[in-house]
Amino acid sequence: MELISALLVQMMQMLLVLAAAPLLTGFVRKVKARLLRRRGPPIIQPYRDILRLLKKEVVVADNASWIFRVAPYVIFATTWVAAALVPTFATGLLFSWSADLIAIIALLASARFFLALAGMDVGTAFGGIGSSREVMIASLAEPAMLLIVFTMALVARSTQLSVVADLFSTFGVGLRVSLGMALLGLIIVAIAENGRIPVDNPATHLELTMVHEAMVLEYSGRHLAMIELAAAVKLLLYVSLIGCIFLPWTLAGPDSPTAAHLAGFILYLGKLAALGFMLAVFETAIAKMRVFRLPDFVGGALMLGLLGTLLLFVSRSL
Amino acid sequence: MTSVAFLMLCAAALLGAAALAIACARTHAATSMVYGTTLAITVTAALVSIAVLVGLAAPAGLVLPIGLPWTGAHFRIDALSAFFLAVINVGGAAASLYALGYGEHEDEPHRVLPFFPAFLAGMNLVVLANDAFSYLLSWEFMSLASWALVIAHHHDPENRRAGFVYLIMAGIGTLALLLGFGLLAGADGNYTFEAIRAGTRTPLTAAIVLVLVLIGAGSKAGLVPLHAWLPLAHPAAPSHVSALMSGVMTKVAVYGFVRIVFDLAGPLPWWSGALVLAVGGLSAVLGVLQALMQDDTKRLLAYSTIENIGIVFIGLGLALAFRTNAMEAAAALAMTAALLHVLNHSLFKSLLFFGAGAVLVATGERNMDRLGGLIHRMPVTSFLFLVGCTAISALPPLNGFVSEWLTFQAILLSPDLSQWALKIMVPAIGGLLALAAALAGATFVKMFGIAFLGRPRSNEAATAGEVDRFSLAAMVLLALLCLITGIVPGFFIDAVAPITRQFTGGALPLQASLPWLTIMPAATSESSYNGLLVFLFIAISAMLAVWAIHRFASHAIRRGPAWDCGFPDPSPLTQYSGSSFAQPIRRVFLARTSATHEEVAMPPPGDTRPARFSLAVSDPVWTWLYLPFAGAIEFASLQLNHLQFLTIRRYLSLVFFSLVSLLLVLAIWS
Amino acid sequence: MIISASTGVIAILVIPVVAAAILAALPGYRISARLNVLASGLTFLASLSLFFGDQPVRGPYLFVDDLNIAFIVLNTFVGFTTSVFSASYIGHELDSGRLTPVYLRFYHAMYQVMIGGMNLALTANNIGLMWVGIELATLTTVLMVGIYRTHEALEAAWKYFILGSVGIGLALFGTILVYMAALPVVGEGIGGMVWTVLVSRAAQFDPALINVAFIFLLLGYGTKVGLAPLHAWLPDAHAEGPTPISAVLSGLLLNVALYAVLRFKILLAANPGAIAPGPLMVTLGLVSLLFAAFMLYRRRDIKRLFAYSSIEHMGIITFAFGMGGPVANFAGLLHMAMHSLTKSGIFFAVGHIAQIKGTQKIADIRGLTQTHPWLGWSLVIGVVAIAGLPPFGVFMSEFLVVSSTFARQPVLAILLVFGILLALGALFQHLGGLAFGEPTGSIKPSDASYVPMVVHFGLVLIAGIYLPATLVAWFRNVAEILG
Amino acid sequence: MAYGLSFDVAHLLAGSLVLVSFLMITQHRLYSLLNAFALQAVLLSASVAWQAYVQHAPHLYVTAFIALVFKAIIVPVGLHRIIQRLGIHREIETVIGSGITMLVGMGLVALSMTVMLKVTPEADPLAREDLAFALSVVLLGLLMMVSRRNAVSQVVGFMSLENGLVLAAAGARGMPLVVEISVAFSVLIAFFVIGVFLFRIRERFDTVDVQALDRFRGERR
Repeated sequence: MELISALLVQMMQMLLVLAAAPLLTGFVRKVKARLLRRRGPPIIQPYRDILRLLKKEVVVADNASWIFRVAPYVIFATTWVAAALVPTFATGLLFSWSADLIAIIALLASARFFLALAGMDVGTAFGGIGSSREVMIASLAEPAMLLIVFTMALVARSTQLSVVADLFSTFGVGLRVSLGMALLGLIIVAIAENGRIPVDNPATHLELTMVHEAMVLEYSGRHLAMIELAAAVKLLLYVSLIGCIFLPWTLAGPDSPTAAHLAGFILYLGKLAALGFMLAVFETAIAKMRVFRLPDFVGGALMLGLLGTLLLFVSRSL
Repeated sequence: MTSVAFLMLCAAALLGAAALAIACARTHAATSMVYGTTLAITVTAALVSIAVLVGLAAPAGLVLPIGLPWTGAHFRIDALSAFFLAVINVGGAAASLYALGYGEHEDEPHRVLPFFPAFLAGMNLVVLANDAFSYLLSWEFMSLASWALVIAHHHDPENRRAGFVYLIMAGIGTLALLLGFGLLAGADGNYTFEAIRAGTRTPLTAAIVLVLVLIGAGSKAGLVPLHAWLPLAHPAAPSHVSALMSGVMTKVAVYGFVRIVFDLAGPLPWWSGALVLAVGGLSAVLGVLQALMQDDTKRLLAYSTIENIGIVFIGLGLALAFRTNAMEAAAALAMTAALLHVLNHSLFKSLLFFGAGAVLVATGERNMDRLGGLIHRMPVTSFLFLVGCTAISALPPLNGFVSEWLTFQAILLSPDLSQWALKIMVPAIGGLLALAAALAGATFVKMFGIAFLGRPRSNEAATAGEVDRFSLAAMVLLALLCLITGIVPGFFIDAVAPITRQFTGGALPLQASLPWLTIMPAATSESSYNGLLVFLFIAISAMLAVWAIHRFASHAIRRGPAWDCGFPDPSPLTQYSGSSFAQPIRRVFLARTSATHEEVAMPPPGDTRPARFSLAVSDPVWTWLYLPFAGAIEFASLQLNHLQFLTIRRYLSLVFFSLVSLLLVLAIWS
Repeated sequence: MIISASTGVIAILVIPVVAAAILAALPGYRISARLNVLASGLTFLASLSLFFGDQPVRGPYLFVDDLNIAFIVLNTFVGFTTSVFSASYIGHELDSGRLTPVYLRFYHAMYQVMIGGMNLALTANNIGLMWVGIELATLTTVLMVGIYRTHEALEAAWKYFILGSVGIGLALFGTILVYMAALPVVGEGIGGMVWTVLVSRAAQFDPALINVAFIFLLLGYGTKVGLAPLHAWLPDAHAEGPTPISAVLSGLLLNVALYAVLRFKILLAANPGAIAPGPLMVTLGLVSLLFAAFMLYRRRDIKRLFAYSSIEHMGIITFAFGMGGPVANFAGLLHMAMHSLTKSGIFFAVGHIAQIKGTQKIADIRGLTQTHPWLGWSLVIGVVAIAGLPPFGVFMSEFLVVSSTFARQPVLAILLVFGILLALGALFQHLGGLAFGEPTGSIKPSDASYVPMVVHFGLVLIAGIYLPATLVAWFRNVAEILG
Repeated sequence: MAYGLSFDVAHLLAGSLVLVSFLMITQHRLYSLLNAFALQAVLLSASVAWQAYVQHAPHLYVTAFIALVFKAIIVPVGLHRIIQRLGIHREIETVIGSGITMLVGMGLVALSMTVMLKVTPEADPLAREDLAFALSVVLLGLLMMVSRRNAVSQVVGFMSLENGLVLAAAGARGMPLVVEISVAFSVLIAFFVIGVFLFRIRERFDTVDVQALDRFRGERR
């Protein structure tokens, strides 16, 4: 019985992220449009896109290999699993201990690995551009992310997200400079990883500036749907990651009543909305960067992560 | 018969195989015969050593009346040597299996066959040796055999140069170790390890020994800045030997480091750990950066070896730091991470070198920019190579991730260290490690993407064919091992527990007892990772997605020309090349260093010549360390050389002056 | 034992003399070459009889103790193998017309005289006699170095002769000084020159006098050892003479001269008031090692190359004996034996190579392992062995020298290691071209016998892995004698 | 003083040998050099003969005789011949100025004195003085060899070096093998002279070109 309910919660979680992801994307788009005084597409537009794509047949380049066709599913699966391991509305999920924060980062890294490979598979110039830029950004974003993880893990003495969230939800941690830096860094990383402005513009196909779009240029039909969905899930993942680490108080504990779960669920949606709104505002307020200015931007996250880790010792010794 | 005696027999048998190879190197059946023999021997040796490791066979010692007189040759097998013997012999077995096919393509087999078994024997003996003399003898014998293999293709002057540099560095290493042992053994020459262990020495002495060993073992393992020979020598050898050198011989060096520093040297000052950490971190990042810049497949792999050795030494440095602070559990964790990475790297690096060798056989090319599209021509090799790339890029659920995860977990225990320098340093090293991991990912995206994906850039690549069964079998074996180590790491962690118990006083909690084969670094920490579940999750959800889509949505497929924003260019040269792929990272990380030199020859307007872009990537260590030194020696020899061309009268005056000066000394002294 | 030690001593002195006389008279090189081999072989057997000989010989002129047995056995053995090599070598020289039968007759006679001279120097209990023996050997080698009568050969011989005779003079003066020092203690007459007597009474000698004496002896005999800066004759003498003589020079004469130095070192060590001989020898040794190591890089003549490597190794050996102590002395002896075997073996190979290629220029010899696997790989093995890499004997001795020194004198050990490393680099730099790469020059197969070469390298290999216990015990006695 | 006279005479002779060595160093012309050397040989034989008389060692007379005949007569005459053959009789061939040579010579003598006089006086004084002189003669001979370019004068230098040796040997009372040694050295010197004959084309050591050899070996760079 216990196991069943736990399993149920886990399943709900997985389906939830899957369901909520396009919604978040749509929501952000909508808000951006509004801020630009456009009406913009309806919030559920992403669902429509994905469904339409699923219905279409796929056109695969002549010399595309099996990598090209397998990659979308791998990307989707890894991203999904990663997202499923981030506590959204409840901690201590059934399988949460099977992978910690480092593993989640690594899962996203493998998604990126295959995406980059897929970009190079057809052997077009644009695929190469996209992949090489993607790995460049990643080579800065990943270490930054790990250093941020250190900052939090050194406080929580664990890299297990549920544990971190539980600890942070009790005010025992208190306010720390380094955690602030971690938050800032995490936001930057999230922007970079999800290819949002100023790092990349998901809404453009202007060849020389695009990164993510350049890699998926050859994709169509259900493959493209998978990738779009994965992208949406990834955005959701980061948002809920920020949510569960820095606004953990609404999370339901492992053995809390169903009501708590329900409350957590509602509040979770609230969190998504708030953070999505902030993201939209940020994106409209800022301009796209040149590719080779990016290192300064993402490198900033790296610095913040390192600084946060080091300041941790200072603040501890106080 | 004791385990050690049996393993000595295996080594002797390998030497016998070498003699056999000399005898019949030029006959037709030689190749299959020799490699078959080595395969059989290494497999048995691997089984025995694994048996010792898991405790089925007892550790034992053996003294032979050879070697250094009045000391004799001591050999011993304990958990540590058993572990490394397993690594060596598994790698050796894989290499032999691979060479059963690969070796057939050898032009001058008589330059490879005799030395291959000798090389294996040398590595086995190093790990078995239990006194300084036998250790150094086997060590240098190993270097010598591998040197002969490096210059097996001696017609290429590059290979001869590589062999020369390699031998010099090997000599430096051996002599550094020799000095270290001299310090350990003391004036009255107690060269047996037991005697050295029994001897007492100050932490400073031990630290000097550590530095000497860092030079000695580090030069063999390829630690920065002693790595310069490695990217020259490893690719020069035949591929199965490259795999052994990169995957296994560097591990023998690691063994030497662990044996001397953790076992023999005695108590060390706390900063020794910091030293090792610094060297390790440096090697990890510089190694992978250089790797990313390479366009030669095998050289890229060699540089990535430097990176992985750096990771191993980060683990060892952590273990040292924790041990000097009497944190047994943490030290055990760090050491476990290092040892596990030793195993993993030996697996996937061999796999990758085999792949590179297969490509070499199929296309005769080592330069990526003349490859491409091989995934169509050699599907199996490409798949296995992809497995290797995923593993070495530390991506779950494969094995590379496990050891790096453990290393990170060890780093997270650093706040309990008592020295501030270490407290501050270790997370920074962690950052370097993360950077190295990310760059490794980039490196192998580049390697696989350029060499195997895309469109063929040369005729050879376009007409390549799949390689023989033996090569594939060897690669399949290693790929499977990579997967197994990745999804059930618990067993391997438990296997190395006796080693950590012996050298750090602690050990990880018994992993096999944890539910669902999870691994947990320390009883206290609540972090955990479960490779099996992650693997299953990914598999299931991918299946689910595929099933759902093919069930409910369309599964129609149409082949068409590449879209490429509407401007597809037929020429495969418009694809990204290796150097262009690396260009963004080059600009980010190396733009201000002297390591890279780009130049663009842009023709004037109206000129129809194409613009030419040329790029030179140099290893800074060469320009800043090696060349000046060589120059100094050159200069000195040039100056002294004038003494060869004096007249007899001048020589007489030399005699005269030495006589007078000696008499003067006498007049002044006594 | 059939023949006792004393008869053995007589034998190793008489056989060469008789053989020399016969060979001088004998026409036809085939027979004389065989006889040469035979005589050397007999001498070797006789020296073995010394090894097994029961009662030690202690005459006023001749005597035998463990120290010189070590040298005698080694010398006569290398002399024997070299004679075998030279038998297969000179035939070719005769065919190529570089030597005429007359000169060959002279050559063989001189060869025996030289062996006899060395044996005399080694068995002499009388320092005057020792001097005579060494000078005899030197002069004969001078003649043999000049035997080709080419411009260069004569130049080399002349150089060797001048420097050699100055060395002779200095050594003699030292000998006289020793006698003078002994005079007040031992009294007039022969007693003042008998080494055993001297060493027993050395404590009462006048320190100042034997100090001066040792300096003269060190320089005088050091010239023959080829220690820098007294080495000048050595490279040319090796390069210009017939290769068997190069082998003999490196393998034997240097050892004999070193033996003389050691004898007097013991004498000096026996006197408390005298200066310590160690530092002098260590300094000379290190200077020679480093100097030779640097010189190796710019050599373009293969025989000169290995001549300089002989200087280097003599430096190491002198260094080891200078350090003293049981381990270092043991290492020194071992190193000396290994160097003699290896270096003469290398010269055997080089001789055949030079004959096949018709040149001694390193630049003109390429890719030997491909055209002449036996010669090429033997050369590789020889260089590997001489560079001090395992599993060959030189490695063991260098292991002992370095490790024992580092515990006592770290700085010296580091200098030593540096020198060894330099030499290794230089040797392999040249080897890379010699043995590998695209072959150049004549590729005609060589009909020479590789037996001596193989035997030498085989022995060195065995010694590197396993030293018989008796040999070890015996070497340790000698190390004790050397103090 | 039991042997006061003998001591003084020996002393005188030995000292004059040193003086003649100085004389030789400063000679510029070969002929005068040869004459000086002949004088030294005569003095040597005299002192050896005196030692023979003092030590009652008849065999030393042989040495003295050899010195007289061989060194004082045969060799100088032979060298005269060579010089005439080569037509180098009026060449000045010192490497360094005679003044400096003198100074160096002084220094050498001083050195040998200081080294030898450390010997405890208990030792036989005659031997001590003799050795001091012999050592200085040896060193001066060596100095001559290194300070002259001409083969002939180098031979002469070597011979005066060897004179010093014989002086020392004769001074050592009851030393065996003295005669043999002097004979052996005479043979050496004969070699020398013959060598100079052989090399008459390149009569100078400085131009006795070892460079030729190096050029031949291609090691000249």
